[in-house]
Amino acid sequence: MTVRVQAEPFDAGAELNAFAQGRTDIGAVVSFTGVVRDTQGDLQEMLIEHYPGMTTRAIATIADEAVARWALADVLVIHRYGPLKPGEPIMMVATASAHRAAAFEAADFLMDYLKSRAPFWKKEVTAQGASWVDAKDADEDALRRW
Amino acid sequence: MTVRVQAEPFDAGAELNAFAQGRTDIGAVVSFTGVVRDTQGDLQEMLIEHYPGMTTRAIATIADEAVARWALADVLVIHRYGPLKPGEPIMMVATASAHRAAAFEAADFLMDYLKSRAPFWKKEVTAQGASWVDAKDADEDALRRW
Amino acid sequence: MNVVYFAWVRERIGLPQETVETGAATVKDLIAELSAREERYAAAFADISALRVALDQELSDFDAPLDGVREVAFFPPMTGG
Amino acid sequence: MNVVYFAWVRERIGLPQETVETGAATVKDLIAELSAREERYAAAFADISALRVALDQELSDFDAPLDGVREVAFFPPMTGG
Repeated sequence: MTVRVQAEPFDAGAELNAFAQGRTDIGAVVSFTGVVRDTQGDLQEMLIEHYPGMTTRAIATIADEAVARWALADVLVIHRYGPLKPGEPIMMVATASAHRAAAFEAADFLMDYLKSRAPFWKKEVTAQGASWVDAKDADEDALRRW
Repeated sequence: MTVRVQAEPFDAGAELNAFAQGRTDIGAVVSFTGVVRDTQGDLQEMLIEHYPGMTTRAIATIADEAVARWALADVLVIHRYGPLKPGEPIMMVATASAHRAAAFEAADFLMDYLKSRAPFWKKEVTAQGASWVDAKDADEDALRRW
Repeated sequence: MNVVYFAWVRERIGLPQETVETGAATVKDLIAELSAREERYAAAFADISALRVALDQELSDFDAPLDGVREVAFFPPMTGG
Repeated sequence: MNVVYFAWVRERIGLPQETVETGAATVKDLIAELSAREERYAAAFADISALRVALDQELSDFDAPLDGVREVAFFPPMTGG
């Protein structure tokens, strides 16, 4: 299991290729990449704040839970903080398993929990000013699927 | 939408990075990579046969269905045929959407349908001989989820 | 009519494709006609629940009419992905 | 006790962290104590349903005891991913 919380950009393709490489016991790799989305066409920057003392441990706890629930060969989580531009990757998750259902479900689960249980906060900066992104009820509801 | 059926290897990481690049209207990219799995530790080769006249069209029909059902910014499907070694990527699917639920569900849907409705057949070659991989009831059952 | 075979159906029949002159009205009629021809066809078509058929590159079923069809394909359930 | 604030809680209170001398028994007691202190705290803690709390870097709840806790963090619901 690999968990990285970093200000630096990452190369999602290179991470995907390095993930679970050389393993012949896996049949399925699922990746999720979260990208800075410019909903209104006016986003200058996305600022991501986090809680340094808690972040890595909170993510590792979520990843441990995924490993306990699904037969995973490996798990990768990378999450950035700091200022990001529209179109840049914010974070990625990857799961590897013998079978596709486990890889899909575990990646979906990780995303739902990272979204609402890992201490990150997004702030959108536009010409009109800066505003914190509100958590969505749908994100909290999504946790009940698991 | 991109659909490619090819004998040549592909670089899953490079494909992921090229996919939906420069788009600022997407927030979520999901990829699935299918890998040749050596279940018993004795696999020499996986041979993938396909029906050339039908394959690309069958995949495009499945991808069209995904685009009709989910709000997708883009879809990628690559599937190889011919001889493959353990650990090599067989195929990949990628979906891009504004939101993560659509990207996850569409990729999951594409995989279920490609598995059972695109004309590919796998044959495993071991020291003991060669045998066709049987379709699983679970794969047919998976289609009823959608 | 062009008839094509894939995977173990191809191996059992011993050829990837052939041109068949037939008046068969449906896929089932064509199967009966081929099965009567030689043992290897009868063996390949013994259990049609283990087979799939495509007509002109579209998945179809065994009761489908062959009128106007140019290519019939027989194969086992797909195992791609 | 170290008290840390994130996102708009940090902005409303006007500082990222501070050391607080307190005898508060629970998180709620600490909130009441801080809110009584200055208007900016009262504003940040006005609606605790819009807040989350972590004790020593673990998500907790507002009724949790503070006995032995070294760091309390207040922040809005997370929006990562």
